[in-house]
Amino acid sequence: MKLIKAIVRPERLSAVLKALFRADVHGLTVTRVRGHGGESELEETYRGTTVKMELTEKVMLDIGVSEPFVDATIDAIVGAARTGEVGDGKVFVLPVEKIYRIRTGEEDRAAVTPVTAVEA
Amino acid sequence: MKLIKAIVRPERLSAVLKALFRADVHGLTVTRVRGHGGESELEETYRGTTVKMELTEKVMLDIGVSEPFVDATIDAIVGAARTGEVGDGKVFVLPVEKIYRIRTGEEDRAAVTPVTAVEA
Amino acid sequence: MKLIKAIVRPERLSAVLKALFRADVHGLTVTRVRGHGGESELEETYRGTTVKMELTEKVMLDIGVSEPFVDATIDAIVGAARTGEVGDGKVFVLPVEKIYRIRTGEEDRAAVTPVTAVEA
Amino acid sequence: MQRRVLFVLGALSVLSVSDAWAQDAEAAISAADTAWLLASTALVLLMTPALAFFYGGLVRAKNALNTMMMSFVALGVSGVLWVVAGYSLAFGEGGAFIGDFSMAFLNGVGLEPNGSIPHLLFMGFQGTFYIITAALISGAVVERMRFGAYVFFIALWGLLVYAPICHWVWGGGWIGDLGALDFAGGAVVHINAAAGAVVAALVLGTRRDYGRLALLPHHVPFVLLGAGLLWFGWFGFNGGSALAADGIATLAFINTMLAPAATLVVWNVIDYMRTGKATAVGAATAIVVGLVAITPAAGFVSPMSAVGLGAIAALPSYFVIQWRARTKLDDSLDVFAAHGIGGITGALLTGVFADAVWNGGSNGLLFGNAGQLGIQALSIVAVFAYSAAATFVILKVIGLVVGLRADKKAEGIGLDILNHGEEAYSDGEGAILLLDEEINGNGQAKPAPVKRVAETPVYEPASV
Amino acid sequence: MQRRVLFVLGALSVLSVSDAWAQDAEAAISAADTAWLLASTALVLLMTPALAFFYGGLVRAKNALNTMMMSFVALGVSGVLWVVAGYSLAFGEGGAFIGDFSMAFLNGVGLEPNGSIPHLLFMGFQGTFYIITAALISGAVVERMRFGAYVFFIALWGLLVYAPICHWVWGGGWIGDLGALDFAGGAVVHINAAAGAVVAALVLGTRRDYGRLALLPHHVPFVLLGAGLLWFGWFGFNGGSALAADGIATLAFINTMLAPAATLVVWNVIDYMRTGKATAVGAATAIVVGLVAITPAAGFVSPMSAVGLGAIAALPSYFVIQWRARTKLDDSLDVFAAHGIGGITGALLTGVFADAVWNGGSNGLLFGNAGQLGIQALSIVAVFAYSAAATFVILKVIGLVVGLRADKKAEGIGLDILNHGEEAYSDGEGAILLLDEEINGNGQAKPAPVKRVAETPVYEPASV
Amino acid sequence: MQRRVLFVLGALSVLSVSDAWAQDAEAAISAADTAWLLASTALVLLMTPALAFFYGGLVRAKNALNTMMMSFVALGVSGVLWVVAGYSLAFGEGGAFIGDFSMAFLNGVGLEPNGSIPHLLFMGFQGTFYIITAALISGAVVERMRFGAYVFFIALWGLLVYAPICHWVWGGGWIGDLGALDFAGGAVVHINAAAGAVVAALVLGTRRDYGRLALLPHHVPFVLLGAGLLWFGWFGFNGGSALAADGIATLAFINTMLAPAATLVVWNVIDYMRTGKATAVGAATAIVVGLVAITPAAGFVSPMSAVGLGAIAALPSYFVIQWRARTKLDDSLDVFAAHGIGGITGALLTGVFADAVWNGGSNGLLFGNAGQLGIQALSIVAVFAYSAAATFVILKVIGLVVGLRADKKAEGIGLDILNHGEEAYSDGEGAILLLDEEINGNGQAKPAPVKRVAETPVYEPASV
Ligand SMILES: Nc1ncnc2c1ncn2[C@@H]1O[C@H](COP(=O)(O)OP(=O)(O)O)[C@@H](O)[C@H]1O
Ligand SMILES: Nc1ncnc2c1ncn2[C@@H]1O[C@H](COP(=O)(O)OP(=O)(O)O)[C@@H](O)[C@H]1O
Ligand SMILES: Nc1ncnc2c1ncn2[C@@H]1O[C@H](COP(=O)(O)OP(=O)(O)O)[C@@H](O)[C@H]1O
Repeated sequence: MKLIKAIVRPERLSAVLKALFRADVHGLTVTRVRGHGGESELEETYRGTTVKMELTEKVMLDIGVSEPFVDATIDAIVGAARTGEVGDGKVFVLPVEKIYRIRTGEEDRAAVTPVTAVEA
Repeated sequence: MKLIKAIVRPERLSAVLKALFRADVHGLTVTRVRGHGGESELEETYRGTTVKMELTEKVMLDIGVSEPFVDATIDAIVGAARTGEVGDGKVFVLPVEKIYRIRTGEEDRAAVTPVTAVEA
Repeated sequence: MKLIKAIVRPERLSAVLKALFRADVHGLTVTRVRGHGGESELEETYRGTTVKMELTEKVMLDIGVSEPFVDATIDAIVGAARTGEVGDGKVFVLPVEKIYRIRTGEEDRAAVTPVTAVEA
Repeated sequence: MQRRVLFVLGALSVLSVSDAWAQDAEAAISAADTAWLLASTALVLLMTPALAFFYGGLVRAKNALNTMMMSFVALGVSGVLWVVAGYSLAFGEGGAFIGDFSMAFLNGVGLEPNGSIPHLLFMGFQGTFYIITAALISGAVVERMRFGAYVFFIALWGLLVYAPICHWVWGGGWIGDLGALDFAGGAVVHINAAAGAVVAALVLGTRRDYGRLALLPHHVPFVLLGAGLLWFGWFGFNGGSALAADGIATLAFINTMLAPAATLVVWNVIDYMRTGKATAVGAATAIVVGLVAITPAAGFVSPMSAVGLGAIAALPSYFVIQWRARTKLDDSLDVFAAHGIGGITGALLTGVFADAVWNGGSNGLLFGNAGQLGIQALSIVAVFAYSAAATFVILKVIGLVVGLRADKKAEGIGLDILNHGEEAYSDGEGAILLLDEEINGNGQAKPAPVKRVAETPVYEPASV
Repeated sequence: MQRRVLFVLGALSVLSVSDAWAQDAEAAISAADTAWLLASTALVLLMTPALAFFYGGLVRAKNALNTMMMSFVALGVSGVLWVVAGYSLAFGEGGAFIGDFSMAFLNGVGLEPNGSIPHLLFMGFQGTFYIITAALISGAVVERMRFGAYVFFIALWGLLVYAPICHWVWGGGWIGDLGALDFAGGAVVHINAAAGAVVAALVLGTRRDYGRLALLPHHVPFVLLGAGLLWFGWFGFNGGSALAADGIATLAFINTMLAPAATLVVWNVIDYMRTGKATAVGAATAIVVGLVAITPAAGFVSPMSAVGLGAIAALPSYFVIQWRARTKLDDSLDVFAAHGIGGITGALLTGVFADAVWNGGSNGLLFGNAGQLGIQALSIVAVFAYSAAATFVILKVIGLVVGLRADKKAEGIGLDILNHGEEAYSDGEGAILLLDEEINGNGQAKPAPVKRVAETPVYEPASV
Repeated sequence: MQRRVLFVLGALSVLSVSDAWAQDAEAAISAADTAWLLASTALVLLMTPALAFFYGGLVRAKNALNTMMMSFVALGVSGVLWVVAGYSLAFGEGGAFIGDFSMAFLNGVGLEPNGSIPHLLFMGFQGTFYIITAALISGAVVERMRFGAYVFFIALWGLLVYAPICHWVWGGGWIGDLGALDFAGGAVVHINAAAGAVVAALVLGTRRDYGRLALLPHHVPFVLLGAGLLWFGWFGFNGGSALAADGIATLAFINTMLAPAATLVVWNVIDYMRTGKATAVGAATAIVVGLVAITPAAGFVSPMSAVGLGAIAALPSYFVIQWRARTKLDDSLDVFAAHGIGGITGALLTGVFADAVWNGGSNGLLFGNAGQLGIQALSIVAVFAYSAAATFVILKVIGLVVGLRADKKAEGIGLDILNHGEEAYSDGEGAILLLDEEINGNGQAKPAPVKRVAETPVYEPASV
């Protein structure tokens, strides 16, 4: 099992989500973050105070996947998130020792296979 | 050392915290996130625009623990976070190579043993 | 490759950023989080309701680095974030299997070497 | 109506203020009084949006819009029903207990003088009271009542509870005839709404998380904004109730400035003594309590009495709020403590502090007229009893027809999304634009889920 | 101006309201009318900040300040230009199509009576209309127009579009002479602004994300706050347009209270029937639509007609909003649907419901004067056509000189940071305080990046 | 008081506006003037909540409630103290330097005429000035002053600084006798508060993070909301200071509309020229500066002079703000630059632009009365000097008794939690509901920690 951590531009998020769903990756968690990299920094002024903004808005995805899905997931993200401009973000692949589904206690692969809410 | 990453429902957070404290797990970090899984999606309408909300509010816990505490921690989380409804969340167990306590530079197990603020 | 996850006080963030840049660590991602540890807990009262705040504001940094940079990064963080008061935070070092730069598809070390936006 | 107008005119003559008008037969309408009543009506109307923020800031973010809409919808529903029948039922000739339909659909309500202002303006001014009184009750049922049921509720409540009680006190009904003093609505508006609130909270039951989770105000600055705008609007509420720009209006206005100031001070002091903190939510609450308490007394008591009244009024409401939170009565935003206890305190103290030297007519206990206190007490009991009983019946009926409570899921996810299809604060993340064909108005995008239900098995092995 | 004033005075005499003043030669100025107009002017001025919140809440957070500034800057630019020349061009003698420069720089505008109020006050009251009309257009160009270009636009638009049209209708121009009824600006303000909005949206083109991403309101409570304050201010807008504290003012005021109430009810009902939800953004929109629709009719129709007019007005605007979102017309905040359709509906219905029994002068279709409807229609077409054409020319000229659109980067990052150098909501994280020498006003701290461009290679091997 | 009233009445007679009243002995009280003053008093009272948002939006979120409460608490404390003794000390007969206690507890303050309005109303109107002046100072001490100390401070400051200075200028004191022109409080309110602010900032010292971290406004829309509501309220502040609904009121009102418009334009232009951006915080600041600057001049200068005055006033304040931020003077919200520099500019320009043709009495430099400028300068110096000195003494005394500064921890965590026990924006996460027995009012839930201190060792080996 792996945990894929991807940092992308907020405006690319819906494209990334669509791509992931197309790749049958339906389970994921999203966090608003701010990042620093090669992006040009902006200045802001409030009355007499001028500041340099070191961080730009990004979105981080945490996706737990089983081996067979790793590449598909990465491809989906990279394909949908890329704009070619500096600031597109990164993808990290981390090893995971165990995954549990809280609702059922199922483990690992079974744990990350979404089951659609019945009442939907 | 392990890093336990758990995604739970916001409304279960206080129950989870209580359970963790009972299990003598006092050190943890919480992040507001939004997740997608099997939950049913909701529609929203703003004037002429209708959207489908792919993400639901969740809370993510990052907990660094030493081996002897891994199971107790997972049990506490799963026990307190479960509702049985789709959307309860996941628990990920990641390997950690090192942990430092910034205040003292202590490492690993010592680093994650909370010491209560004296003036409290 | 490693992922360094550090939790620090919000008021120390700019010091930490400056220290990291000085150490030539220019790529990083920041998340607002709330943590629980040994800090003394505060009470709040809203009309008839009194609550105990178990969480205090923190900031989490995720930094992907190549081995040669691990120690420099940790030293920069610990040095800049330490106040000596309970609540300074932690640093976690996690193994990373792969890192991709979304913009170029570059991998690992190359992926985390920031390239400054041309138009800046 | 007559009673109210006559009463105030009575006061005027004594004060020989703006007698110019009274004497002048032709110019029965005073442009000056009209100017002040126009301003006052605008001020009172603003109180309902103000209430939306006062209440909206006190709930959790997931119910912020629902709570605000409970006030805003009253501007529509109650506003329309007032001209349809409410006004006529409240101020129509009728009898001792209720008016009639003689002025339904504003029949016969024109620009002719009513006192020294156009009748139409009097109708509009009273209408703003009708609107906010219904909205006040919402504080007791937030975060759990179905919005549709709420709309039906305020519609019926206004016609069946507010209108008759308004008639009793101001429309020529029996309480007015008894000589009860209620300058701007301590009983008609606040005690009345509070009785409805308590019953509504009991009938609906507590929020599922009540007493288990910490339910904190999501936006305290909005609570302060609401309190500030309510105070501002209340100058029209009380000052305008003189129905003229005269001495009584001045007295009512200044008392409306001084009483909440005193309440605010006392409240913060108690706060500080109990917890070592002076809370902002407490300050906002104190302002409202002081305003409620001075409402029945505004045009009847001296300014220094208003200071005293405001100071005294802080205590009962403060401690009832502390106590209420420990009970099973989920009057979520403490409508009873603020408007009920505050209104009762004010109505009783009106019977104590009323001073003929200032109001030109009525004395209270302190000025030798002990009887007034009894009359005040009677009016309180009558209003509370009728309002509570009628509210109970109305809610039970609605409960049978459409159901009062939002379901578990709606309460969990929040009423904003499930009853209004919106989020108060949104960054658009994870929101996928739907094309027309994909839309189905039931609040859930079935296609996707259904599809996935079908396919999940297939993908299962591979599926992540 | 004359026309407007005369018209209203005509009404007064019939109503025999505050005739005291009319009869009294010496006291040509009425302190009471002055008091009401002072209050009204303050109320209308408040509408522009209110609009800033109504609009600001509807955009994404990254453009919130830019959107609000589009309203606030009008308070400055349009406010100053009004006294420089706008007022004179609108209300100066002039001819049938435009005034003159006789009152430029307030030449000859003093405290002498104008009707029953000081001329200076009349000027100020009209100025608040000039300010908000320009600001209304911003709703069509938010999130993509360069702020500098916008400022030039409203400056020119006010002088070249608002002033003449105001002259046509109220300044003694041809539309007024035709006997068109526009009590407080259905054509002058709303249809006029809407025509400008449609053209502006077309000339600027859609936002880059329009139709691809979900562009959601970032702060719905602000939308409600704006709607509430707009309603409050509108009482001065319509009520003050009687230019006196009289029966017409009362009529206009009460109609301004009733019409939006009816619109709100109907709107929520349609909402509910279509989607099962009663949206808050919808409620706020309904309030504005109702206010727009009653604006031309306020002092001309009976209160019950106002209720009907408000109810009817909900439908066209509601469905135009639904339709517009599916087109390529990125009138981002639906200025056309709310102010254009709402204003047209109101202007036409004024020709239907106008009732001499109430307004003392003019009848509409329902009261036997079918011709009025034609006059109303003509005034709508004329105003819309001229405004649309002139707006087009102005924008093209500005486009040539300074460029209208923000560049791709600014639209992506947001106009708040790039055009205003600020963020609406900031926690200061990642913000490094700059010392003077480090500052370079171009919005980008070059030093650092440049430095790193140079050094990156060097560090490459080691670099993380 | 006399002076102020007489002065204004003097102006009236010349303008022959509403002489009707003056001539009419019986009707000494004008219902029209009363109507306007009632409205004005409500408007000025609203300015204090407005200030709470203007200031509250400029600080960091963790101190938002504390900052807002600094304004709200003044509504209580200063409101009560005004009737207790403030009014009497300011407007009581007394001598050249201070009033007396003859009207303490409103002794003898009733509905009798004071000029053309009830004395009680005059008292209330003046009270709203007393309240906001104290609150203005808070901008210099936010984010670090103990709330308790602040409350004591404004209580003493009002009685010992505001009251005497108000007496000097308006209460029959020596500055008024000199013939200094201060229409609505350029010196009494703004220069006075600014002097107190500078001293308070110096005595308290800088915030610990000042000059090291970027301390950014957490909520700019609130700053705009505050500015918008302040402008709205200021119409009552200046317009109401005519104490009548007459020509002077009209002049003061329109000038209050035009001056800030000009300031806003100039400010944005400078902003744009320096940084290429037109900031929203700058726009809000400009509005306040323009309002401050026109305050002393409102009823004395022509409308076009007001435009010029507003335009000129932008420059000194703008550059003082730039400079101040680079000094060690942590006047956190620039009270000195906005109210001090703005007020001084306005007070001096009043001595330049004052025009007897408009105000019916006094000329300034431009109209041949050079001496006026000297008188204005003298009044500025006197007010600033006394206010600064007295503020220093008061703060030192309070510092000895209760301590002025919040401790390091409170400043770090924020005053909202530590002084008010609340957070402005809360999602309730991590908040555990406490049962009564667990509560201890000292802001820290000892039990848990204590317990853990004891047990930690025990768990140490196992403990994660
Ligand atoms: N070493 C890193 N560790 C963690 N996050 C990073 C790292 N480098 C970049 N990021 C994240 O990726 C975002 C874009 O990276 P950047 O280097 O600016 O663009 P690019 O990848 O196109 O060169 C940054 O804003 C930051 O959030
Ligand atoms: N593969 C995954 N990786 C990361 N987070 C996930 C994953 N699957 C689910 N989640 C998180 O868990 C939440 C609940 O998961 P879901 O599958 O909907 O419910 P359940 O676990 O009860 O079947 C999601 O909202 C998401 O935040
Ligand atoms: N075991 C842990 N896992 C994850 N985060 C932790 C852990 N322990 C502490 N933290 C984070 O570090 C912060 C400070 O830790 P704490 O123990 O209070 O201070 P110190 O490290 O100085 O003893 C906490 O608020 C929390 O965010």
